[in-house]
Amino acid sequence: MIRYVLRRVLTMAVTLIFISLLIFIVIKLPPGDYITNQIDELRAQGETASIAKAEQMRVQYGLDKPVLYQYGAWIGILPGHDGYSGLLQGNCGRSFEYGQPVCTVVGSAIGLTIVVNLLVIIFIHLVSIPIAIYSATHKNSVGAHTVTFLGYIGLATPSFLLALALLYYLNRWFGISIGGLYDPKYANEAWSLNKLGSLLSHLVVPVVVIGLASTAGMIRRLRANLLDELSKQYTVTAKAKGLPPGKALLKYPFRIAMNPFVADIGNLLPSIVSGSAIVSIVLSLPTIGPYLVQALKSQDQYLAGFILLFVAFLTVTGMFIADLALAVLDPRIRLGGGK
Amino acid sequence: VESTLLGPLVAAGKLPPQADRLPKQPLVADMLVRKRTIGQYGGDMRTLVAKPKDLRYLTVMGYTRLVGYDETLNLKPDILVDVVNEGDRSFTFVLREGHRWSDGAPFTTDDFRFYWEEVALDAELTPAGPPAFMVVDGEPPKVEILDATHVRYSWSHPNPRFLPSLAGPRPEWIYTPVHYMKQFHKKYGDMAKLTGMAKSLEMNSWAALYNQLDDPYGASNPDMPTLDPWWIRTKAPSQQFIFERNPYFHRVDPQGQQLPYIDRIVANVAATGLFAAKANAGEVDLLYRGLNTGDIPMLKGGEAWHKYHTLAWQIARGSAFALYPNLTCNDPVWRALNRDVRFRRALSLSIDRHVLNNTLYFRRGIEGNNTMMPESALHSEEDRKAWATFDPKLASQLLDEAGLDKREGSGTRLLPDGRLAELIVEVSSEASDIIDALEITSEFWADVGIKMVIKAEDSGALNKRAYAGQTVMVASQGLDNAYATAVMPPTELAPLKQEKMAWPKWGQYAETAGKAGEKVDMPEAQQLLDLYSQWMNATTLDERTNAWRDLLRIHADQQFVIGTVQGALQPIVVTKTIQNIPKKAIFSWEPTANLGAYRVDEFYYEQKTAQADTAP
Amino acid sequence: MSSEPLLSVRDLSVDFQADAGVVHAVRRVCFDVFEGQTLAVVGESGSGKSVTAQAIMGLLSKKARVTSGSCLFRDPKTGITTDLVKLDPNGPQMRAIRGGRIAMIFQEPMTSLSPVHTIGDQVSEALVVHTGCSRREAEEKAMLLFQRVEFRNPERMLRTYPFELSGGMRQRAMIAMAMICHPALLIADEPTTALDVTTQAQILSLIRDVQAQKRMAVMFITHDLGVVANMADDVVVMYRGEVMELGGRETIFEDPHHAYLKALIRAVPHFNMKPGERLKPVREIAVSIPGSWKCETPAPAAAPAPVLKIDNVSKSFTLRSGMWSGRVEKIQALNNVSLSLDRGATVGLVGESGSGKTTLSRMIMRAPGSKPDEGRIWFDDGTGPRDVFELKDEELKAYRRSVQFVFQDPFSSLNPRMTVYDILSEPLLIHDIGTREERHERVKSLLELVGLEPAYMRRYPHSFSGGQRQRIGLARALALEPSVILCDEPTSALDVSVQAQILNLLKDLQKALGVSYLFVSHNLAVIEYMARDIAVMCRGHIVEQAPREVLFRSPKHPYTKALLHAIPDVDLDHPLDFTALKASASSHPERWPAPFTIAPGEPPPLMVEVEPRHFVRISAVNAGVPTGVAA
Amino acid sequence: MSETSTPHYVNPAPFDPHVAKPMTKAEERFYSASSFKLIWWKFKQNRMALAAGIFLALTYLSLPFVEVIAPYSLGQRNSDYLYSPPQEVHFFHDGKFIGPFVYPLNFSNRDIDDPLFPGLYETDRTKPQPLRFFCQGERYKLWGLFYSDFHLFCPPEGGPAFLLGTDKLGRDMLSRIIYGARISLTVGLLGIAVSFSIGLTLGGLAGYVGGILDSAIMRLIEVLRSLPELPLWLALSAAMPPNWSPVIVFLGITVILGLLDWPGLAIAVRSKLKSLRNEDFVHAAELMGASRRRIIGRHLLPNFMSHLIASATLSIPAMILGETALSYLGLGLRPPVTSWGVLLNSAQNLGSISLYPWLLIPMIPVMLVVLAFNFFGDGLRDAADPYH
Ligand SMILES: Nc1ncnc2c1ncn2[C@@H]1O[C@H](COP(=O)(O)OP(=O)(O)OP(=O)(O)O)[C@@H](O)[C@H]1O
Ligand SMILES: Nc1ncnc2c1ncn2[C@@H]1O[C@H](COP(=O)(O)OP(=O)(O)OP(=O)(O)O)[C@@H](O)[C@H]1O
Ligand SMILES: [Mg+2]
Ligand SMILES: [Mg+2]
Repeated sequence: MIRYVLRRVLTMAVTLIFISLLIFIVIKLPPGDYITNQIDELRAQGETASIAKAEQMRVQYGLDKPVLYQYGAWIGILPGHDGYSGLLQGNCGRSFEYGQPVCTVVGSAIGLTIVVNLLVIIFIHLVSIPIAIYSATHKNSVGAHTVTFLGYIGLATPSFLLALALLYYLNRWFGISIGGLYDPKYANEAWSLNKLGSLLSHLVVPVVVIGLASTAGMIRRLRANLLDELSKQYTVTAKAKGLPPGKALLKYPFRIAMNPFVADIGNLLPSIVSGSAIVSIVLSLPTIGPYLVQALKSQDQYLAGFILLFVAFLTVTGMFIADLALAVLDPRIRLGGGK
Repeated sequence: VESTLLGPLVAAGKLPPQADRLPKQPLVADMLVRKRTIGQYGGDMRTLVAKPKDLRYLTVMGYTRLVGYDETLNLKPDILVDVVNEGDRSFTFVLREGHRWSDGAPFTTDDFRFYWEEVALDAELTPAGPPAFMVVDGEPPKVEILDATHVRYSWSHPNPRFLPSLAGPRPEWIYTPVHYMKQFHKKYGDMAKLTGMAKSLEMNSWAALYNQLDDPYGASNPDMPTLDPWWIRTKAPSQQFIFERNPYFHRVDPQGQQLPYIDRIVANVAATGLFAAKANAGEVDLLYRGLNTGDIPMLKGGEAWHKYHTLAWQIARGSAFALYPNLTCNDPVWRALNRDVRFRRALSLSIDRHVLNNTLYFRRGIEGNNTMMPESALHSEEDRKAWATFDPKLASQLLDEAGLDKREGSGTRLLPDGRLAELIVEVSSEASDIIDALEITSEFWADVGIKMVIKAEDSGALNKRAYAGQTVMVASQGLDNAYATAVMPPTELAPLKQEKMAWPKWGQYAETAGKAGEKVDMPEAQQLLDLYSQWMNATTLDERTNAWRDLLRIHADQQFVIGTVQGALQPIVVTKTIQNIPKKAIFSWEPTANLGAYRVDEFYYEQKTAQADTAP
Repeated sequence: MSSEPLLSVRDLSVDFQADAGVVHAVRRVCFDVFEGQTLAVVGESGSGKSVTAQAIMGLLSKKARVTSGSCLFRDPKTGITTDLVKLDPNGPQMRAIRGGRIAMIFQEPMTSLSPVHTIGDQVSEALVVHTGCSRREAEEKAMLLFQRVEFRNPERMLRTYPFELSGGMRQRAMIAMAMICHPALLIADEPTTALDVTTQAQILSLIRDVQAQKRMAVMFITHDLGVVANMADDVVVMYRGEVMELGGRETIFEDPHHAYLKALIRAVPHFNMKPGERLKPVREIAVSIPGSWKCETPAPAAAPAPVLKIDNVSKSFTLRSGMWSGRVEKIQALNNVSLSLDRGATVGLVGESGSGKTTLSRMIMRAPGSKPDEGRIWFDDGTGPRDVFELKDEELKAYRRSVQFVFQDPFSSLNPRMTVYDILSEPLLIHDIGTREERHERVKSLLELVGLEPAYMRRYPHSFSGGQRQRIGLARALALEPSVILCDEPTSALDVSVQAQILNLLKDLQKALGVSYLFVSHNLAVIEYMARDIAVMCRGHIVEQAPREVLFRSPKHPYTKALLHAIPDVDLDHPLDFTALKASASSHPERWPAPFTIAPGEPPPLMVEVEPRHFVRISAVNAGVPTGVAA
Repeated sequence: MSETSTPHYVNPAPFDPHVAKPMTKAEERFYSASSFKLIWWKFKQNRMALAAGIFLALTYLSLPFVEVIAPYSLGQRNSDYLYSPPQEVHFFHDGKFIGPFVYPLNFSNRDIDDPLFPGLYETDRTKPQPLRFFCQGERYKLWGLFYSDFHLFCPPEGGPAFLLGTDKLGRDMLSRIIYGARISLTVGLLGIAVSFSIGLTLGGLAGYVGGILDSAIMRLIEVLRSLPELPLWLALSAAMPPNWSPVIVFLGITVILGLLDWPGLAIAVRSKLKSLRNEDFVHAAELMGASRRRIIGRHLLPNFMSHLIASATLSIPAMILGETALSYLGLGLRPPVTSWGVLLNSAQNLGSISLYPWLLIPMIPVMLVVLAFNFFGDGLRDAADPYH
């Protein structure tokens, strides 16, 4: 077991290195670089004056070097403009757009991202598990059809539209300000009960909008798996022992029906960061998603690279955790493929 | 009277009283002449920015320049008390005595000297040399510091671009707060400290650090003093940026009260997509960015719930929707066609501008070419109408003459080389109104046998393709400045800029002084260049006016840019309590610097409490 | 004895709403179960025994409906009588009774246990629910019970998962689960089918002990009339959903009236059958083997080489002891096993539950995860022996076609999503045999062969009785007319009559087609009837091997002897001596008397030929003294 | 102990072990039916699923004929009726039944003082205008082959019929929705097909075969999962040749979406198969010599069918609406190509929420199709569920 874990950790490291290369190449795929984009933009606005300054930066940051060399410098295996100072040396690089170290830029965003998305994940599970259980045990009842229908509204409405409508009506009815994480009047204030309340009321829309998109999916799939397990003989055994229905359901069929979802932890972790990017942009949430999209569009390569690598790290870890969790949950799956 | 914000500071002795803060000779705003009312101090003006970078639009709005345009486009001294112009060859600037930077340090000619000698001429800080508007035929100005309040710039040839450039929406800063910036300059600062600082910010040279900190336009450095009415107090990253009034601002109202009236500008960061929604919800006090003509009904609708007005100003644009045949495109067949004036005229004649106007611009636009607005002194009705009527018969005939006389089964014409006349029109995917207009136009063109393929793409990609000569035609907006006067350089009308989609390669050639791009090889275009230099070398206003008129006439006749409807409207959402904002005006980037020329520092809140949330 | 019954079933009828119409599974059944007594339910496979039990427990599937009757249960603790049929099957009243007052041992232990929970968890759970005792206490109790159901390492058992256990072990886990709450009524649905006779005897005695101590009533569903004779007070005989005959044990055995019952008793295989004597099922199926059935002519039966030769194979399993610990436990499932199977012959394999019989058969089948640690298995289809584990592609496919396996647990070996037709035609499809119509015909005749109605073709496995499923599994193995069939308890779930029918069928096939069988069974009478040679296994060893007559006449090994002693006899005059059985230490190799002792750490024991073709395993230490083996 | 008072009961009915009850006609039919038929019979019993199936079949069958069904053509504008609200269909005028008709809309004067506020439309209740059916309307070219002007129904003589209102260019929403169905309902299925075939195959192999193949596939999935989709899309949008028709571009993108989408499914399949592959019935199939393909396809996946059906029905809306998200990144379909996603996309502003709610109507067909697929999927699941 421990050897298995060690081996997995090692392969994880190799995969990550491979992924980092891939990420860098993909970022550099579009023609040009941050500076050319910058110059284009300046030009489009007639700000010819700053163009020369921008050109100067290109050389300073080694953007004139070959892609692989830039990659090497980013990772820290080749000397960059100030010697070996790459990711391996604990240096995340600098964001061109913000003119600050990447860590400073995304630091606060990561925390918020995690808060928002954890809430989303909790929301999804809180809503969908009871509904899934209800609609599996009350198959074809009016109630089950109704909740299905509600779930699908979330699925069939483009998230932006849903967000906009929610924002509009929440503002009209409850006076909650539009977008953002809290009312602008709290922006520069210290944390207080009011600010917290404002935060919570502003989280409703993003959590609902991001969450609803996945809730229906979770409900349907969980329900389907549950229905399968409910007809298994061991469920009858549990009943025969006199377990209360709730416990019998949760302990046996539900646990097995959760398997595919546990396997999906690998997906859950990275979606914490990237899943909500578009909704975050739309709702102007200061989470990491908008930074990513912006960085990609302007080819702010180290910022984009760092965020993407972070997502990749979460993916790989998530899949690892999923593997372990699955093995814990389902002893039929033996680790290490030991045959 | 002290303002609400500064009063306590003065009382506490932290700030000298108003009288001591003003220059000896402050700029007295002619508010009464302009029928404005005397205001009262106070209030936060809430507005929105999409990202920290957009704070520069607030600098634009503050519109404090050495010289600046007023509402009627007269160029007048602003920071300067006077400019002595000798034949556009020599400009003597007179500073206001006792004028101070926002941190209280005196503003003197030393600030000009420092910029010129230590920044513009420093190869590390400005590798490309002094800015283009200061260079005439390769000749930099002679800069003489006459005394603490007098500085002179002179050239051997006239430089008519000099003052208009200084009055531009994005001004050219030819002065720098030397007392603050000096410490970051290698000549004056501690080099070791500078490199250390640069390193900690992951920059690799003092020059990069200097350039980053010297950002009066982007308002990214709260430590750097300014002369603007408000100065930034928040450092990025943040979700809210606050500008506070400059205690040393040089303008006063007719009663002698120091401007601005409004204490603070609060700019919240929000996604562009939510701007309209937030305006509709009454969450802003002043907003125009991110609002389009199409939003007007919705914004009007919101007035019922929230206390704001939706003003609709005319946009000073040559045409709300214009088509740019690329005269320098790579495809030889299309290039030949695009250069055929019959083809361009035919395309123009086949557009039913009336339908566009009805459908897209509330029937309030002015149909015709991409030319000056009627409000402009340079406007001519002929230029507007030339080749801009709806005459599909004539268009068809012209196309036949241009060699597109063969047609395929469905009626689409064939190019001379046998290809289908499939005209790919590229457009930025953000410009949804232009895409709508294109859709309608494609029907008109289909009627005369030209099949339009609309390709919407990211504007960055679009620019790249255009510069590389890959676009055949681009749809975009018309002239940026259709509210020009003859003193303004007619740069847009001549092939001088690569971002003008009619001639990217010619523009490149001009911008790089022949290192890239292509030389102008079309007589009609050469004529434009000639007229431009005529303007540059003109000595009288009449000569300039003539050059302008000729340029406009040639444009109308040649249809280099196919204009359609002028007079799109810029919605401006403004809280009901804000006073002194004109109900009707012309909105433009250049020359009015958006709202800048309308002097936002004179806006005020009717009551002090009025800026509180306006929800019912 | 109280005159009032503990459970009184009256006029009970159960219908199934199947896709093609109504199935009347139970019709107007009446019987009583008394406190401290045992009611045995016997009857034909598919006669509604399990359904009756489910009806009592309120565990009928959604498709089933109780159309009439009542099940009055009088709780001896409270004295309250309730009609179980009328209770809400999920209500608290029913839940309190279920598991606590009435417990049930399900017929199919494999599928009845959750695959992802440990045995300890599943067994102790009922106690926690019904008595509210702590987890720890419950596990303690469970461990005591594990000991009594003959688990060797009860502590380990708490932490094992069902898939790590042999069929018999799972069944014992089920028994422990049912008994842990000391119910007033125990419904045991064929609780000992997967157990060897010695273990079976232990379980029976356990049940009797509890019965005596706690006055537990038992409803004992079984096919083994020997068990009935030893356990029952009363007997119900069922046939096609109806009660045929009901009475006290003596009445039933000594004075059977009903024709079915008489035929049933006649069909019991017994030890003094003459060579060539056939069993007499209630319904004889004329096994007509149509000419079209055979695609190839059978290999010449006279070929001298054995079809299968198992050469000193050993196999151990690694058990994980917790997620993280590096410590592993090894279980030696097979230990130097050698065996050979001649063409057209039958070798019987008997032995202790968990002794490695299934492991051996799976290994011969080259099932996944069954590669021997040591030793080889040779297969000879007439062209010379080949190592089974080295077969590739075409050869492997041919091997798969000629060697078939009948799984011990029929239910789990049938894909729940396939109809019987799909299941039976699948081997034909895989090996690309026949057209659609031909396959249809073949499936029909297969069903008839094993005594099932062709009308069952479109039903799914879950809608069959245990015995019916077992026959489906057998039919599937026959579909390809293999030359070797490994039968892992192929008739354990069948009543004696159907069993006789099936055994006769297998014999007929052997005669006609020269099929060879490796026949695993706990029923020694069946082994005796079928096999020419018999191997006895215990703890992964073959301890004795001899021709049938020899083995039964003069067993040498103490384990064999114990085994023969523990066979329950139909004859009421020869009851099992439970106390003697309990005292014997038959399955502890260390405690076997002298030459047989196998103590850990000693060199591997040897197989010695004590008389021609009669081998006994003795300790290597005593290798020199085979003569010391007493008869 | 065995002294019981149990009475001896013997069933008096005559006993003949050989009688088998004869099969009824219905049973006979049932037992000789194929599995497919069985599923169909079971499916038929579920009314909801049947209705959903019929609805879907009709919808898909109508796709080749959208030109005939839609009263207007795709791009037809009416600049006198910008943002016209839906017109109601009436049957009774002045209490008299006169068949389906609409009342004409009149553009009530725009407020002269404030020409910017949207005009109001007034319904003229005096002049009923009957709709025309099986009529001649605008000409169109069917399947690029022949011209026709036959329509299922047309607007009345002398007036428009905008049953679902018009958009900002005065185009009939109903017609646009009908045309949009063509792309929305077809292109997405392609993506699902791609992602399912890859996901099932690779997930199946990883779960069933295990070992090196499993780790290889899992690493591939890790890489794919970590591969940022966003920048990939951005890069793609730059790489797409400009003269590709938007439909082809979108087709390409859906295929790519499918190519990127399979890992989720593959992981679920893999984990389930990993636990299923040790079931006895799988071993049984192996021991019969079944091929990997057969085992995965016939034994393992069907036992995972519920999850798969649920996933498939869920992917449909994702594919239909996928473009709305993509268009944020400059990908996805764009006008003049019309799909439901495009329609909804252009309705994504406050104006349509607060002033022109009928622009949101395309959500209804999306919902309908999604629900139909859902009920259809449920029906399939139940029909294939032996326990049901
Ligand atoms: N879900 C079901 N649908 C239809 N028929 C069923 C279903 N379950 C059981 N049956 C039928 O009911 C009858 C009685 O089954 P039951 O399981 O009680 O038999 P049994 O007496 O226990 O047989 P065995 O000894 O083989 O276990 C059988 O014929 C069986 O096919
Ligand atoms: N997959 C496995 N993992 C661990 N142990 C196993 C596994 N399969 C079998 N065993 C162990 O191997 C031993 C032999 O099991 P096997 O199934 O061969 O017994 P058996 O002789 O068939 O018994 P029964 O008559 O009870 O079916 C048992 O102790 C069992 O616990
Ligand atoms: Mg049974
Ligand atoms: Mg076994």
